[in-house]
Amino acid sequence: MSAATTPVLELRDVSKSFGPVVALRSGSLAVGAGSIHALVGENGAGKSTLVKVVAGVYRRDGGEFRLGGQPVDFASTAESKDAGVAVIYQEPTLFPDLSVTENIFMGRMPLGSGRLSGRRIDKGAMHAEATALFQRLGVHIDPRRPALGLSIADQQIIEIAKAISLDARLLIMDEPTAALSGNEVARLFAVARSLRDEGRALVFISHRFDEVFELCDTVTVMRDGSYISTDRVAETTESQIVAKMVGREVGDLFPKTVAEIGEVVLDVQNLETAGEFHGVSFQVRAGEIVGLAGLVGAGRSEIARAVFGVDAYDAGTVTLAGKPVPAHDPRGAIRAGMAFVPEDRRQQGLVIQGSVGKNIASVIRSRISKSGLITAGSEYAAARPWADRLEVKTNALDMKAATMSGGNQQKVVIAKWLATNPKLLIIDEPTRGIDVGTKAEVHRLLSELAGQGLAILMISSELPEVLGMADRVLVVREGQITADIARDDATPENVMAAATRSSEKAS
Amino acid sequence: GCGSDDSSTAGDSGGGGGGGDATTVTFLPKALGNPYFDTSDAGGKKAVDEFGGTYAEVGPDTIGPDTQVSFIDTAAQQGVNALVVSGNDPQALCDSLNAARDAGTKVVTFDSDVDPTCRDLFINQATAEGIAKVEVDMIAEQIGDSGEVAILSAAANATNQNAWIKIMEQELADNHPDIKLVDTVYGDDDDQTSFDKTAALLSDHPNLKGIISPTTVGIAAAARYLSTSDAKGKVALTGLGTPNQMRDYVEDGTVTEFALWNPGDLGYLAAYAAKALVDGDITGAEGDKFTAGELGDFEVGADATVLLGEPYRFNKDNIADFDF
Amino acid sequence: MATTDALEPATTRRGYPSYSRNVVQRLLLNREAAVIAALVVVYVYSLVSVDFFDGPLTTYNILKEYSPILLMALPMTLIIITGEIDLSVASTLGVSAAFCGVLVKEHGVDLTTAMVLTLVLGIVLGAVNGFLVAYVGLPSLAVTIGTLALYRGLAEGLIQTDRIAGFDPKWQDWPTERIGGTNVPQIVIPVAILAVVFFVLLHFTSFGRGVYEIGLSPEAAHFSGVNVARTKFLLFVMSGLIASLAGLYVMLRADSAATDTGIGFELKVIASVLLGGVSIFGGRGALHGVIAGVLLIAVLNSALLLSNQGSEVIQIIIGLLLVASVISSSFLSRFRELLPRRTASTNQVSGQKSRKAPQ
Amino acid sequence: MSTDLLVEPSRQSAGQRALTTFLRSRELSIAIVLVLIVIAATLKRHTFVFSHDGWRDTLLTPSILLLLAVGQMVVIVTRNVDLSVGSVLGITAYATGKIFIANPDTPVVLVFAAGLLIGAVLGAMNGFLVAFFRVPALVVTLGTMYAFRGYLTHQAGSKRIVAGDIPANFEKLGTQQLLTVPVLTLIGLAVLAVVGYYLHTARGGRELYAIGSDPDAAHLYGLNVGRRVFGAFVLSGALAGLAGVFSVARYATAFAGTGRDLELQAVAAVVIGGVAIFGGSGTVWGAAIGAFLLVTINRALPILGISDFWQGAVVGGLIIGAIVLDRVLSLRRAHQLIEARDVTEEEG
Ligand SMILES: Nc1ncnc2c1ncn2[C@@H]1O[C@H](COP(=O)(O)OP(=O)(O)OP(=O)(O)O)[C@@H](O)[C@H]1O
Ligand SMILES: Nc1ncnc2c1ncn2[C@@H]1O[C@H](COP(=O)(O)OP(=O)(O)OP(=O)(O)O)[C@@H](O)[C@H]1O
Ligand SMILES: [Mg+2]
Ligand SMILES: [Mg+2]
Repeated sequence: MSAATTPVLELRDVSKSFGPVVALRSGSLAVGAGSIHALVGENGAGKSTLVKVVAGVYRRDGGEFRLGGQPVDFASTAESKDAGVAVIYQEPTLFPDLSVTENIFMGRMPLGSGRLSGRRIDKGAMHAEATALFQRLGVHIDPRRPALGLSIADQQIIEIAKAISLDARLLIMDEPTAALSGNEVARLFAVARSLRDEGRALVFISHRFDEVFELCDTVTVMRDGSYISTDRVAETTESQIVAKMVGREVGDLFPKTVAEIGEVVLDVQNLETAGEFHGVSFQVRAGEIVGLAGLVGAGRSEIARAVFGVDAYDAGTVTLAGKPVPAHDPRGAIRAGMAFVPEDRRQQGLVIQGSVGKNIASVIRSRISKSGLITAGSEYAAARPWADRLEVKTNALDMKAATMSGGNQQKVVIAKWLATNPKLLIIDEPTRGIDVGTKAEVHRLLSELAGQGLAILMISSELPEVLGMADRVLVVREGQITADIARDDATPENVMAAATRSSEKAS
Repeated sequence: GCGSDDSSTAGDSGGGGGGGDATTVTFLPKALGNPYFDTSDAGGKKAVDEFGGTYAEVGPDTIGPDTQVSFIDTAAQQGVNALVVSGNDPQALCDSLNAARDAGTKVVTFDSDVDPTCRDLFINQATAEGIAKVEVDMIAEQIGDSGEVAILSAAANATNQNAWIKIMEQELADNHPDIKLVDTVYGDDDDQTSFDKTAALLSDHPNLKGIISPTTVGIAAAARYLSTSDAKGKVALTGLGTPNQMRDYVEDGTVTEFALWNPGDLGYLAAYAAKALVDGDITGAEGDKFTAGELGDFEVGADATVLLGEPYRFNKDNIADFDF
Repeated sequence: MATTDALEPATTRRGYPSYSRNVVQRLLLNREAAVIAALVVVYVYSLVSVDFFDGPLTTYNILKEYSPILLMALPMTLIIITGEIDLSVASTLGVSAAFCGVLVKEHGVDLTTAMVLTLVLGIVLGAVNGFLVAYVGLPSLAVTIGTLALYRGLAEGLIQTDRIAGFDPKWQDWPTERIGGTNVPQIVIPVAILAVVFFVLLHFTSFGRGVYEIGLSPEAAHFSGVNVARTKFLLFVMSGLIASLAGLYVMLRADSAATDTGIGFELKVIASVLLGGVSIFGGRGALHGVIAGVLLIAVLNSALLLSNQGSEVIQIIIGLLLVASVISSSFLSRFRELLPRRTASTNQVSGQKSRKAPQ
Repeated sequence: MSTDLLVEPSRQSAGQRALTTFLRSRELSIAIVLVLIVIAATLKRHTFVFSHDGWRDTLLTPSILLLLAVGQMVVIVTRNVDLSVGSVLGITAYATGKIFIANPDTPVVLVFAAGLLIGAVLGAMNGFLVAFFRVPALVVTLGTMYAFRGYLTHQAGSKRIVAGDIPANFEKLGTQQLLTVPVLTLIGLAVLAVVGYYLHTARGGRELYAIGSDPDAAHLYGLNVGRRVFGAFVLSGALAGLAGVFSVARYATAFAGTGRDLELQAVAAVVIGGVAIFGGSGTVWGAAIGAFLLVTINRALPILGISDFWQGAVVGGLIIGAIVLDRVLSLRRAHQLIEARDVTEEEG
């Protein structure tokens, strides 16, 4: 196509920082009409930030941003919409109280024609169009039900429907398939191809290379917030891309020192929570790293949360080092010797507006308080060695955690839990959204801890991480453990197969 | 609070200046925004100006047992010569009033008395018996001395109200056997509450013949409701009211007759009594005599009380002559 | 390296400083300091230029009148720091006075016993709020608007037309008698003790740390083992208890209990807490700031009354101070703000989950 | 699997759907309570409804709180709150009186317009502070509640608007009836209908719900949150202003204390009406019924033999009951919705 001469979207050396956190150093991207462009990079590489700059969610700090050749600068997402940019954000953002249809058309609901109904929303037309969209995506969702209570997958589909319905010239999809099952993915791809053939420009972000190679024609790699390379998919290989993403050979990224496996530390039997997971039984032994793999939304975090007791569960037992752990009682779990580094650092792992020192000391207060009294001094004193141990980068312990980079925040969370001297460490997405350097440190630390006989339950959506770190891989699908694979037998293929519905659909 | 009038003079030592030679008299009504007290305090100001004292009016914007306390305390701090109070609560103010008296301030109560042990003098607008009797007489005349009547009072814990009501009950029982007091409701001296309570009274007691409201806010609100209701003319309304608030309703026939003393005179007398106390002409002992400007001579009666006179009846024929 | 025991903290290699700012900055550059400064300025100004403010009665009256507000502000501070609110304190105060009065005057209970029973009532009323908010998970704003009406209604039902007065002088005089020759009423003794207790509780105990964490991020607090529900429950119980204590004081001070005792106090209390630098979104504030906030309002009130200003001027000033305080802090936080969206709303996102006051 | 007709356009007809949603609606539950109370009171004393005054008061007395509740609901649905409405009402009520004193034959229409305007301006102050400075509405409107009230007291002092100041034609308006329905009530219901229709069918209306449902998502959607919130406060103020004019027409008096404590009643009415205090859900119909219930229960209790000393307690209990009911219903609903999701997935 001639349009290919001037790219629809063109970014050069775009940067964006949040305080000290440099999310995007120099992001560059050029997408032509009639093409599907893959954007890949590790967690925290800056992909979503780049997307949000294009969408007008964030104002870029520097760099050039052209749309259809024209320099643009969006102050709000409304402006980007008007300019013909549609975005599927990584995290679904829906209005729980509003109907599915209203969620799709919010801000641009079709108005009735005619004098009287001129300012009136044409609900009929709206529902009809929503229905048509779901037809096209091949899913059952009642357009009239509220978004409240939808699964992550359904939420993701609604985001997709919303973006498609804009019929924009540029469609950006940030990990749209993360929570989708095989046939849902297939339909999404079908729609994407038809859009490409209509001459739209598409950007596709995913951590799954098979999808990238199946769908896209061009691939841009990012690392640590910077542009690395752009190649035609046909002319590159998975290993080349991975090498560029990681910036070194894959081998030395996961320094797993094999520790000798000891006694059973965690014993979970028939754990069940209606609607989340059921019949979950597994054990973790001293010195063992057990990986929980699966799709986003599979329920791994829910399982972890139930085991640690932040969520209640309906049935089952949790035993730690032979002693039963009280249900729905994090304090009890901590006393029993559990530590839990949750998935969402900003909301769950840290009091993000609290100081680094107080965060580190937050779980061991009872220990450091003298005759019931506690002072900032004693907290900082207790926190200091652990900050040292993990080499947290901060210029003082009273700095807000919010001012730190993702990686350092993760270190603070880990420090806070190591300070409790636990028997079992549950760690959910240990390296999500942190830079490569820190990532390696975290991995080294984990295997080191295992080496000293700590039992570790690691949840990760990153196959390489699971395969690299785990002595044993448990695969979770729709709230059930569908496979238990030893380190040596684990391959991307059999783990992915156990994790996705597609396999059983095929059979 | 002060009306916008004297807030202009605020900043200079206003009602303060206890040190100066001019007698400083501060009026403290139950609450601001009540035209009855507007008039009485105006009377007080008139008197204070006559004898060349310094007048101030302060007061809370809501009625409550201790909403007046901070104003009494302040007056004590300012060391005003005399404080003229209409008490919201006979007990709640005592500590503050006594503190003020210890600080050398003479305390005169008017309209609504406090515990005699914590004031120097009470200016009684009319004897409780006199007030109760005139109200009962009026309602009896208006309803032909038989039928159901109800009382619309102020706050449920307003001392003078409750005292009058007690005597009215007695008076009805003794001299008006055919009149039945069926209900007493409390409008808290708030227009809307009184208004809605009146509505409730009428719907609760279908054959109600008359309403007595011994409070100026209450009677005005009740009149307002009656004037727009079917009961207009059928249900008699009387009590204590000010001519300006009631004029419309007397003229349109909602109300035939109501009573009140002249609140202006009451404030006027209170101011002169305060002056007399400050100058040491009287101590509050029974039999003490003093002259209250144009009102003439008065004598202190039992338990340090001075009586203004008998309540005055207002009706179509004379209401035009009054403006307060 | 790998041999060092990871479960043992390393011996300090790079000693982290505890504080990024020096002592002076830390002590002076915050809301609390600003409020205290304002208090001092207003006080000094009044001393020199308001007639009679330097008189002996000023201190006495201020303390006598504002003790109840000060009392109720103590637990209210903690409650607002957790992101909740208690609008029912004044009604609790009212019903406590009524309850005690009725016990003494109509059931002949002796005053001491009656007061103990009243404090128990306060605990119960607080527990009702606490249960509905902490365990049923209802928004405290709505719940305590309900109990605001309910408790006041109970007071009216209890007392009706009675006017309860004439309590045993030995109790009745105690709170307002002066300590020695000073101008300080004795009620200040319990108030001061409680102030210290709450100050320690909030600033020097694990419980207090939990209070702040709940305000900043209920989820994170829950994830690190803070018992969010129990903490909130206890706070509302304290609020009820203290409010009924304040009720007893008001009753004794006035030597009377009436249906409208303490009406409207709740907003005064909340206003002074917010003036004291506590964020309505929770997570921020300190008790000394709040105490200064209460005293600031008290001193302003006294000074304005002494210069014969009406209560309306005080209202206007309180109102403007409130608005100014939030606007200033919103400016500050907008400059300091690191996140693209203001924390305020990110706190709010989870709607029902985060039971914060509407922004 | 087949591509065609994956989404059944819903098994029910529009009519059925409307009916079921109506029958399930939270509003119906309190509407029933309201009706029961009226019936009970009427059985005890037929004049409660079946008399000229009774019928008129049943409709007329709630009209003022109705206006406040409607405005308050629009603010609350955006996850804000307006505590200044009582003071705004007081100011416009007193201003109305002043206007008549200045010129007794001011056309009534003008007076209503003035009330609306003054209210809108005061509301705009709140809206500006909340929307522009992004400061918590609870604090701002608490502040303006004091400030406005203080300003009024300063203006009015102890002066009072009395019946004599109000021209007869305007006084009559307070009780005038059209086919037995009081005019003020008709105006109130008209406002209710317009606002309800807007919230339900206009883009702006749905955006107000969206903002209350998730402010951050609203920003991500590019909705103009500030403008909408500002608008909500202006409306709330304007309606409070209108209510001020109403109150003079009905009570023929106004002073510094007029409208005190109404703000909490308005919020209470909205909460009783099933509007979530954190926005996003609820209807203005519910708020209106809540207002009627709150007022009517006060009129009915004495007739039902409950001494009016206990009315406050009953009202308080009512509010608590309403919130608890909401929690129960919403939990049930959330459960049903998750079920519904699973069902559709089985079909897949
Ligand atoms: N609002 C924010 N405030 C502070 N730091 C942020 C914010 N958003 C992102 N970051 C940081 O910026 C970096 C890049 O984040 P981003 O989400 O763009 O990575 P990503 O490539 O999308 O990762 P993923 O593949 O996990 O989605 C991360 O270190 C993240 O912690
Ligand atoms: N119905 C839902 N509505 C909103 N958020 C949800 C819902 N279900 C799950 N989530 C959130 O989405 C994320 C992924 O879901 P979940 O944790 O259940 O699966 P997972 O296997 O742990 O996936 P991951 O760990 O990769 O997030 C989690 O943060 C979870 O809290
Ligand atoms: Mg991303
Ligand atoms: Mg997870």
